[in-house]
Amino acid sequence: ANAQEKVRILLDWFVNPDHAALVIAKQRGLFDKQGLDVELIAPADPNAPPKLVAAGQADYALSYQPTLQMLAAEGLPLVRVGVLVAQPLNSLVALEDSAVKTIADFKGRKIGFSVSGFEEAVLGAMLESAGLTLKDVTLVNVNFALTTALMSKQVDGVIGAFRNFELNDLELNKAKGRIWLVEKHGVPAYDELVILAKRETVDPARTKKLLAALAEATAWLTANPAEAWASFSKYGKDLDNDLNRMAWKDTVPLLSADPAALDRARYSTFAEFLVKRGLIKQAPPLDSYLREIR
Amino acid sequence: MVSSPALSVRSAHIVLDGHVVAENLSLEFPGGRTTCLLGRSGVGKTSLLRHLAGLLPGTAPAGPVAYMAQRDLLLPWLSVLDNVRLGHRLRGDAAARHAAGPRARALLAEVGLGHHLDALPQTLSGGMRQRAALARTLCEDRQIVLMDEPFGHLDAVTRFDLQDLAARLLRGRTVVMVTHDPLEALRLGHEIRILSGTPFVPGPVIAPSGAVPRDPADPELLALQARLIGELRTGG
Amino acid sequence: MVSSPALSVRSAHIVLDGHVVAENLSLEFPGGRTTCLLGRSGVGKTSLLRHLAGLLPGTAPAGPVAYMAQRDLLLPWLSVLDNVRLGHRLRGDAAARHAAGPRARALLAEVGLGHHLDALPQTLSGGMRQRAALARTLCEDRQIVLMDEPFGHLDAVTRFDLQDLAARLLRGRTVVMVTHDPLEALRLGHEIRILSGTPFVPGPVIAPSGAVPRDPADPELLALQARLIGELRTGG
Amino acid sequence: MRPLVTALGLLAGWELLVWLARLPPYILPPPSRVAVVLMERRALLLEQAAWTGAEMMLGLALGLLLGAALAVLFAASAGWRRWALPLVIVSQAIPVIAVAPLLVLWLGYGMASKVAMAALVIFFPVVSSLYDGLRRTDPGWLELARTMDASPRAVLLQIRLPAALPAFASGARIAAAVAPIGAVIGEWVGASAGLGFLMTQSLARGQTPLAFAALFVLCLLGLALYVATDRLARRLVPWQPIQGD
Amino acid sequence: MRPLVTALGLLAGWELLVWLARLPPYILPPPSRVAVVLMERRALLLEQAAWTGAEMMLGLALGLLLGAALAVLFAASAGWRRWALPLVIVSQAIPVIAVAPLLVLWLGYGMASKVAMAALVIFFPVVSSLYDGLRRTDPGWLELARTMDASPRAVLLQIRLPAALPAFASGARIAAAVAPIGAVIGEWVGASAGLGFLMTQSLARGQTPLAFAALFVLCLLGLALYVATDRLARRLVPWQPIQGD
Ligand SMILES: Nc1ncnc2c1ncn2[C@@H]1O[C@H](COP(=O)(O)OP(=O)(O)OP(=O)(O)O)[C@@H](O)[C@H]1O
Ligand SMILES: Nc1ncnc2c1ncn2[C@@H]1O[C@H](COP(=O)(O)OP(=O)(O)OP(=O)(O)O)[C@@H](O)[C@H]1O
Ligand SMILES: [Mg+2]
Ligand SMILES: [Mg+2]
Repeated sequence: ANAQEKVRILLDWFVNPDHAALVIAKQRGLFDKQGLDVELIAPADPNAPPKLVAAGQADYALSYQPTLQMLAAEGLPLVRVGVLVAQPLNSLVALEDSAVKTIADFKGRKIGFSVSGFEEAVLGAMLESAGLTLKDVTLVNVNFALTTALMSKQVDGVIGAFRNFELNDLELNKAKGRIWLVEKHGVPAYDELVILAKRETVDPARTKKLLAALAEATAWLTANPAEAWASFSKYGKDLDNDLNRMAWKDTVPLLSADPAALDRARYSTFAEFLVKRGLIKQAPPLDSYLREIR
Repeated sequence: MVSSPALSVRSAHIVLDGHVVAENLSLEFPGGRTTCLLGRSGVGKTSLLRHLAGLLPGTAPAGPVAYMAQRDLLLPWLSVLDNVRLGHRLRGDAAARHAAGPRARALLAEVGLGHHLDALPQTLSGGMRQRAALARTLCEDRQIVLMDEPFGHLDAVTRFDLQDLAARLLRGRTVVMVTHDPLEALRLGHEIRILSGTPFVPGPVIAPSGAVPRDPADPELLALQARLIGELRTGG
Repeated sequence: MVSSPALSVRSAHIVLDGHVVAENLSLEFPGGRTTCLLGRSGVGKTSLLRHLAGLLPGTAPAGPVAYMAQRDLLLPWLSVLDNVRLGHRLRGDAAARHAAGPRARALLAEVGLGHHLDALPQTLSGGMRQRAALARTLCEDRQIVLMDEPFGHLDAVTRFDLQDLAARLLRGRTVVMVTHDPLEALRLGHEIRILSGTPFVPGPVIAPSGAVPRDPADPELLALQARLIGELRTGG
Repeated sequence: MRPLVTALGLLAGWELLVWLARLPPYILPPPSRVAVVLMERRALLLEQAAWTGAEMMLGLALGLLLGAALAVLFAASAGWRRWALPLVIVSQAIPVIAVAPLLVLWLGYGMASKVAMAALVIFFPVVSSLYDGLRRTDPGWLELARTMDASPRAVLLQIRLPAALPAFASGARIAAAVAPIGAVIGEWVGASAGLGFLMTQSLARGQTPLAFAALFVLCLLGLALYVATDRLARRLVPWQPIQGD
Repeated sequence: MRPLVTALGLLAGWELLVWLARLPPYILPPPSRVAVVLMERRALLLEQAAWTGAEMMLGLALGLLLGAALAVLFAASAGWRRWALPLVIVSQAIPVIAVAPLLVLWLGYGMASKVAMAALVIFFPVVSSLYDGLRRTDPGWLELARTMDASPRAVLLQIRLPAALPAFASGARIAAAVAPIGAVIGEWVGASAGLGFLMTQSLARGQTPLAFAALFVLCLLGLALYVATDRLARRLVPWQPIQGD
């Protein structure tokens, strides 16, 4: 191959099935085919990647739509150029055998979260959909130990659980979860996993190639989930485990078939939601942080 | 009064980090009397004293001893008075500690530190520190008293006075005292032993006549002093 | 040879933590000669020496001095030889340090430590440590030498020999030596000063006749010794 | 006066660094910007600082106490030392996220678990330094005590411990300096308040200046605690000459 | 032999704790279960351990060096002390998440940023202890050096520094004990390998036994580093008598 263009992508979190398209594209040489030499870097802190991209320390970062909109409101020079999961994964989860049967049952109880910056907004909306407010519950930061906190009954529910992961995690630990999807309970739908780049230096040509490779990878892995899993599970250390295997099944259908797609309405609606919930003062113009590259 | 025990060393080996200080050493220190040890620097006087005090590995003291080391070993965080009462503090008997107060004060007054009861040791001169250590040793009130150059940092007059004090307070006790001053040995010692050689051997018992403390101007003592110095020189 | 400077103290105040040791003190130490300081324990001898050495706040030494303190101050991580060469090591002149080697060895041999060059100080007896400190002081080869009880931990014979050594090596230098032994002062001192009182005042100059080191058996010295002890007693 | 000059100098250095390295504010905001946030959000910051400050002080107090007790225990008993010393060393290698669930299980989400976590970070320098100090007593003193028929307990408490106070002071200084991070780490365990929590949250929301304002307050707290500890530590060892300032 | 007995005893204690407190394995797995994972995943664990071990050793080496240099600098110059000491103290209050982007900005994603972070945690006990030690030189020695016309530099290097080596050893021991957590914290800065990384990942994904297997290996590394440092530290101060063991 001739000179490959180096591309550095910061993941939002450790490699997991959410990153299937990236990993498969890399493994099947789809990036190479586009002339890209892609490096995937996993951080332990999901908040750092967007900043590092804004500071020019990587070409792309994976992040979440609410995060992007908050960062944009804070003036970070970021633009969304693509999407990997075009629907919320976030959910509110309780143990099935607990006293909590409906959201209203959370009144006076503890809900755990892992700091993402927007848990109050999401949870607040969900509680209000059931006639409660944030004041009716106690919020506890349990960090990444969502399932542990839930199973050890230290909290009655957790927000920020990914429907494709935490439920499986519970199941593996012989517990069953009751789940409330955020978009069904007062939270507008949003893109869970988006691809960000730096506004000033975003390279449309390269991004186009990247997105093309991702689209091709997604198409292939959706068509050949078993073969794709066999390949994916060999990508990194310790990927081949029960949780990832179960999550893989649940994740593949959620992956966005068209990574270049952009639903602007979704962003304006969600921006209004964030303003209403007091997380941002003012919605920044959509064009300042959204870019559709076809 | 309890009669003070004799001390005896039987076929002892004193070895420090491979350096043989004494080999197959046998030595008697009569009970209730003061024995002065003389010897060239480095011959092993301190080592012998530590052996008697049970401070060397594998040794145990013959009974409760008061040990005054070559260094004063005052604790810098305790006042002079508390340093003198240290033994009583350490043994932790509240009554004894309480009773030791007046005794310690009296001793400090006698060694000339009556006005420095509350001073910290760092504010004392070398000789004052030594006097405090002496008071501490005497305050222990033990039947066996081992002293390593107890008057080394004192001027001639203070030394003379404190020799008297020690002779008075230590009467009837078993005392082993290392000194570098032959005249001091002659003033205070019922018996005098000169250590010499490597490994050292103790010389014969020298026992000046008369009660201690003797008058240093006594011609017998002066004659003996010359003999001691001669033996030190040839033995060393 | 450089002539050694005289030392003079002019209207000095020596105050330690509020304790007035000397007030408005004026004192001369003749150049090239040895002055011995006597005085009761705690009178201020060490303080005066520290004043001369420029170690008290607000003082500076009259010139390069060699100072031998009451404690031996050997560095535990240096061998005896390196302790003796310490001054040269600290001044960091590689040539001087190199040259100091033979000198230090010779001095150590003279003080009887020729076989302990590589020993660490902790393995020495008290007297051996003092001899090492003496060798260190003499190795400095300074025109002004201040010594605080330099022979206090030595037996009579070693002391006598080292007095001779010091007298020989310090000839022609300005030496101020604190001692507790009147006879030692009489052997070594061109001049003798007795300090007494609080704050202390120096007594008149006592200058025995004859060259140092003097013979201690000299009747004049013995008579002077009695006088010194008498003055110490009344002054103290 | 002088600390103020130093502080201003350091702030100037920070501003300069931001300038020279052309750091964007979302990576390292300049102090001028942080100052604005400090003023605007002072109520919030004060409230969180009170929380974290309380954790720091409690953690430090607990850490000093626990550290001193353990060091004395180790010095007193070879048995304890053999079993517990490795445990104490290993305790330093354990990241919060591994023990957080355990702590929460035992101590709940209240302040107790945070203080416990902070104390876990803080106590080690104290144990280590003090235990080190307790092992280095002048042998002369120990021999003296032996001839005085002192019980091991009396020797430990009346000789070895006072002699080791400079070492304890040294450990206490380190402990005071790590107390802030101890408290912040503690806030990883189910906190909903405190400067550490505020920092995490504002970083997640891209409010870097607010995060650094919180960090600034945390540093002030840390410095104050350090200076106070240093003063007290010196007073603990009045007999020991200290060179320099 | 004896360390082995201690280790087995501690493991037994751990098993007992799990039993008595009826801890579920996702909170604290019993050692028996961790042992199985240790065996099964030994290749993975060894690989990660090599990574973290390297970070620890580099971090410790850098921390000791930096710490010693700073302490000497502080002892040498009041100016440096005034400006840099507050900075050094404040540096201990800074959580990783606040500086991670900065570190990556300056040092990239490689090992450098992780080692730098680890060194930041490790160097402080060394500076603090050694500086403390450098301030506590026997005044008698300093006076002796003064009469010998020693330059401040010579006094510092030939008297104060050797005299402060016990304090340095004390600091180095603390540093060695916190080296593992330093390395783990370093792995927060964009790592893709290492025991800390493995631990966070497995904890977040419910694989508690694997996380504890990694933690176990980390503790072993920590203990080994501590023991090695302790040995070396003792050899550094051969003239000082140490009581106990
Ligand atoms: N740091 C200090 N604070 C207060 N007083 C002090 C301090 N150091 C010394 N002194 C006092 O100063 C006086 C003189 O002390 P100095 O050491 O000069 O005596 P000296 O003549 O050398 O005695 P010695 O023969 O016992 O060594 C003593 O009374 C002592 O108590
Ligand atoms: N730790 C040690 N290691 C090796 N040798 C030692 C040790 N301690 C003492 N020695 C040696 O033992 C010998 C006797 O020492 P000791 O202290 O008993 O002498 P001393 O007669 O008291 O001398 P001084 O009159 O000088 O105090 C000395 O030659 C000394 O070098
Ligand atoms: Mg001796
Ligand atoms: Mg003196």
